[in-house]
Amino acid sequence: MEKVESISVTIQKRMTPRCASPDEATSVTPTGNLIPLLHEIRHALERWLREGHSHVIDLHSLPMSPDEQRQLLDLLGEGEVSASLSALGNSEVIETAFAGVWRVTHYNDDDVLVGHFIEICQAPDILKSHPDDGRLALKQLDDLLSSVETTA
Amino acid sequence: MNGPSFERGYNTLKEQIDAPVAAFFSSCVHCGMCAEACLFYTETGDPKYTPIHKLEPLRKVWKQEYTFWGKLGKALGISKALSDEDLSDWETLVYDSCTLCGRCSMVCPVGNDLAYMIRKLREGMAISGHAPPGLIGATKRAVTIGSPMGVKFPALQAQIRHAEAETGLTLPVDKAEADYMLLLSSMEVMNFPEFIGAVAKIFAQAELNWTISSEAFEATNSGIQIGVSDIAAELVQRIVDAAENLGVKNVISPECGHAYMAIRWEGPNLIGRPYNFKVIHILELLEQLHKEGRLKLKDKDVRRLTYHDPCQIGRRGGVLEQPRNLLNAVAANFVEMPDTAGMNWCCGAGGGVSANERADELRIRAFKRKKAQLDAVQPDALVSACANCRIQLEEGLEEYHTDIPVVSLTETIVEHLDGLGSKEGHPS
Amino acid sequence: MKKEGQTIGEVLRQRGISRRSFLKFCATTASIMALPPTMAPVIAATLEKTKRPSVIWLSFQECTGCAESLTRSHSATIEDLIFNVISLDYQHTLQACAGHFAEHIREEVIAEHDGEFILIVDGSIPLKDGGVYSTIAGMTNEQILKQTAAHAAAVVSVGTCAAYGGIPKADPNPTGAVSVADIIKDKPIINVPGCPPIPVVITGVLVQYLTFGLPELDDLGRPKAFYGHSIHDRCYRRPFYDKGLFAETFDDEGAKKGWCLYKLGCKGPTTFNACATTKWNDGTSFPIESGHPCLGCSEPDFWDAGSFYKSLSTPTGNIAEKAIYAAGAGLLAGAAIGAVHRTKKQAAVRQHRRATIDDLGEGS
Amino acid sequence: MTDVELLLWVRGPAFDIATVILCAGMVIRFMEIFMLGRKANLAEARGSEMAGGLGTVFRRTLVDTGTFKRTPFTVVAGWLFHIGLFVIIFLFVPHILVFEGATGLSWPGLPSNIVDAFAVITIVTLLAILIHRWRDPVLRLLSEFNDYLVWLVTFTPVLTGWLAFHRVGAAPAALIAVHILSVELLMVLFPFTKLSHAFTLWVARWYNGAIAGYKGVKS
Repeated sequence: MEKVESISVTIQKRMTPRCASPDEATSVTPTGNLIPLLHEIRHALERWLREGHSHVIDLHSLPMSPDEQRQLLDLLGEGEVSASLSALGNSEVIETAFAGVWRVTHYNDDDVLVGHFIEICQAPDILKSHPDDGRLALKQLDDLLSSVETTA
Repeated sequence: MNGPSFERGYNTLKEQIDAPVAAFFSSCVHCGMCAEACLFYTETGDPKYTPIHKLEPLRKVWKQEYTFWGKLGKALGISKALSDEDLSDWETLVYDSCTLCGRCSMVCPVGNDLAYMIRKLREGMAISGHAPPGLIGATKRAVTIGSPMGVKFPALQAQIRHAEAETGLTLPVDKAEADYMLLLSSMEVMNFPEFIGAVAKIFAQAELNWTISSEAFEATNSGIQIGVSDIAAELVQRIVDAAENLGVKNVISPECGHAYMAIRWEGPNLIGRPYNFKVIHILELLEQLHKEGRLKLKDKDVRRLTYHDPCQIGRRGGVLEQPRNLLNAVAANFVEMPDTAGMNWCCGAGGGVSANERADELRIRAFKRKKAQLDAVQPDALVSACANCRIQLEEGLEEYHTDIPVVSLTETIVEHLDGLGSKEGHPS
Repeated sequence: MKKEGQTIGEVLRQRGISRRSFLKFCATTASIMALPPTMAPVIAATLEKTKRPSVIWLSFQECTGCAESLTRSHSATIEDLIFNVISLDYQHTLQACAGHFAEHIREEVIAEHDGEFILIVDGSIPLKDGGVYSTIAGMTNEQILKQTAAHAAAVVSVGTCAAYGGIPKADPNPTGAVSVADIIKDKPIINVPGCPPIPVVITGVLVQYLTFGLPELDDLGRPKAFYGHSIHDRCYRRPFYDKGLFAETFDDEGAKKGWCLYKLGCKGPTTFNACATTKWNDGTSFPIESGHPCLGCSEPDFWDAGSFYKSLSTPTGNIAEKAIYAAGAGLLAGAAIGAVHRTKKQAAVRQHRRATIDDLGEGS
Repeated sequence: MTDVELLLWVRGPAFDIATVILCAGMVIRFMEIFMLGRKANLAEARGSEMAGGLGTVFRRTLVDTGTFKRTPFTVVAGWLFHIGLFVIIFLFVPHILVFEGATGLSWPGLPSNIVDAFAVITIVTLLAILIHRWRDPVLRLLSEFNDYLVWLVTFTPVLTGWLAFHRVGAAPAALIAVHILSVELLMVLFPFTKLSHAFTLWVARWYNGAIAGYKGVKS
């Protein structure tokens, strides 16, 4: 996890000139929440590996400046898995460059962002199929098979 | 009708309270810092010696007579009126433990001139019969005999003759149209007569046209110490009359603290008119002569000298730089005590305390402050410019077994005067 | 109309709403309630098994802004799901039927779900002149409210009018408007103030109620989950307040740089609502983000709390004028009192008898 | 009475009343002082009254080294809480708005977290001063009901203001209302207690300096 720590140093260097720029009328003072957030992710990852507990961080309730949010995404990057869901509007589930750290983003029907989470787990719950749905699917598959076999 | 009474005292306090007093009492926040400026508090640790506390009777009168809310409080019975008993209780605080040195007035953060107010409070205390017997006696002698110590002109005449014999000079008495009329304190006449000869030598070298009045030679004024302006005015009037009769241009106030306060600052206000002559302190005159080159010194005093500012001459009188200029001219090794000049500590005997036998023990106790100051610089000799201070300094040093000679600044200069033979040995 | 006995889960499945959709709904709702994200599965599990509640929505002296807020400002997506979670059986504006039939439904719900249905109220209730200023089907608002609330499980006062009297109650309150809580004393009341309240807060409160029961309320009856922080605490312009950088006018450099609007009368510090985090119009922005100070609409008497554009800690009167008059009066009074003192002092001077040594007492 | 009603009352009528009492009361106090008069000094002046007076008005803010060494607590604590009060009253933006509303004059304020730090320093210092007043023999002798009352009405606005700033203990509107109310109590009591020293001390210092300055002494 040294990787994250070492990156965090570079962030600060990058942050300063950006926020000091007077031209950026909309620039908002950094909240300083970025580094603690990365630490939280690191600890959660460590705990997940050690104890198997998954963890969810709600970015919505965490005040961060637009700059910081952008930086967070840049830093976490994108990994191998990227899934999109269509359920009451779109949702994206992306594994970050750090295995076990996921970004879950929910949009509504108008593609407006309504939820933004970071999950530290094997895979986010929303990706997994529910056994009840599986049972239903089994039944549907049976029906399908019987109808296919009957036809055949 | 005559004689002291509480009513007269109370009435006098009502007369005394003016805008500054009202501003001072309005501003006091009871911070207690004045206590630390008062040698009677620092040397005893007794909180009752806190300067502002000594003013409680005056504050009561101000509040109950000259503030709307105080009057209301008094009318409603919330606050008690000032009583004769209060004044009696405060007598020792106002007289025995205050030298009117005014050091508290320099320290008060809101700017209260506490000494100004004690002076006013004493007016009411004295006329209500709460002045110390010692001061009453001195005042009576000053009025009836002409001097608080009972010194009459013949006694001075004897000292003049003695000085003439010693110096070979003629000391002019009652010389009309003289430029300068010298006043003396009876303490100088009785305890430090060599001062007269010393002054005569300097004046001779400077070729000063001067005189001594046989009518009014006494500079001290018990009236301002006890706090009876009417009597103080009478004593000042004697000097004014003598000076104006002789037609002198200047009156010289001698090495005595309160005398300078009386004749220089209070005098015109006491008699209700400006003088037709100027009042100059002997140290001011000497410095002026030195500047003009009329006071030539043959050598410098090599001893480690320090200077004790008499409060009424320095802090309360304004003669602060002159003694320092003179000392730097006459002494090779002049050192200042910690807390000096405007912030100097009083010797403990001013403001009539030395005339008040009842306060003797407290006065010697308060001297410890001066002693501590001296211990800090360890001088070979202590120079001052007030006969009253000198007596206290000598007595105090003896009491605390410290062998430091106390000398007059004027006499120190005379010892190093060029052209005239100096007196043998050091005055002690 | 009624789906008697069905759980919410069953209803959702029936309507083709997938489990993932429901999970998503629960996750965003938990996020709005500022609950730990790990609570989302708990909400989901509870709602699944909860019986779908019947809801009666009464509108009194109101502008329909609250209902608009809930139904129109967001397109029919996640918030719309609440209508699947609840069975909205009576709502003037939304229901298809009208007149006697509508009133009949209300009575039916009361009878069938006695003590179980949720009563939502928007609008204040006029009491003056016997409540004639707002009546429905010949009944005054007060009568309808009392009659309906008596059978409800809980009352949700939506909007500042229902919660605190709102604009109808504003000075001079011509109709004698009062809040729901002023009339109903024996039922749990959840206030969801705001003019209008944030739509997702309305749905969030319902979800919270269904999941966890009666929520924890602040001393103004608001669920702490949504009204626990002031606008000021959560405002993105807060750093400017802390640094002492303020917009002085609406078009100065400070305003352009997005500095704090406190000096322009922002009521953020005394206003508790979720605007700064939840935002409005599909999460686009909220008043402060658009450059306008917070009016404090979720607080009682916000309409009468001094000017919208005057800082809330400043005096409302003309202080300079009063100070000048007072000083003038003081000058006159002081001169009079001073003259009395002066006369007294002069009298003392006149009474002064010249002191001599005979007046001093015994000396030594 | 709701919080907002209370807040409106303290911002409205109560603030007006407090202003009137403060202004009229202080003018009366000054008239009471000045109309007692002061005799002209007939002795020949050595220095200037005005120069001495003005000099002391400023100089007396500092204390001589000797006195500082003797009473460091009083000096340091006095300075701390006076500076603290100055910063809080005149450099906190919401307060500047009050002055701006009354006089039209405005000036830049300090960041609120700095003012917050000053408030904490002031609160701690005032508590220390109270304890010192109880324990110091001189202050115990001097202190009367008035002194403790003045302490209380000075301390309360700082404390309530600090609580209102951090919104601790009650609804913000209520906190602000209580804070303003405590300030109004301070304003009302100002002319009748030694709080008035904030105004009269300049006069007192001037007189002190003038009396000394006339004699050519810097006091």
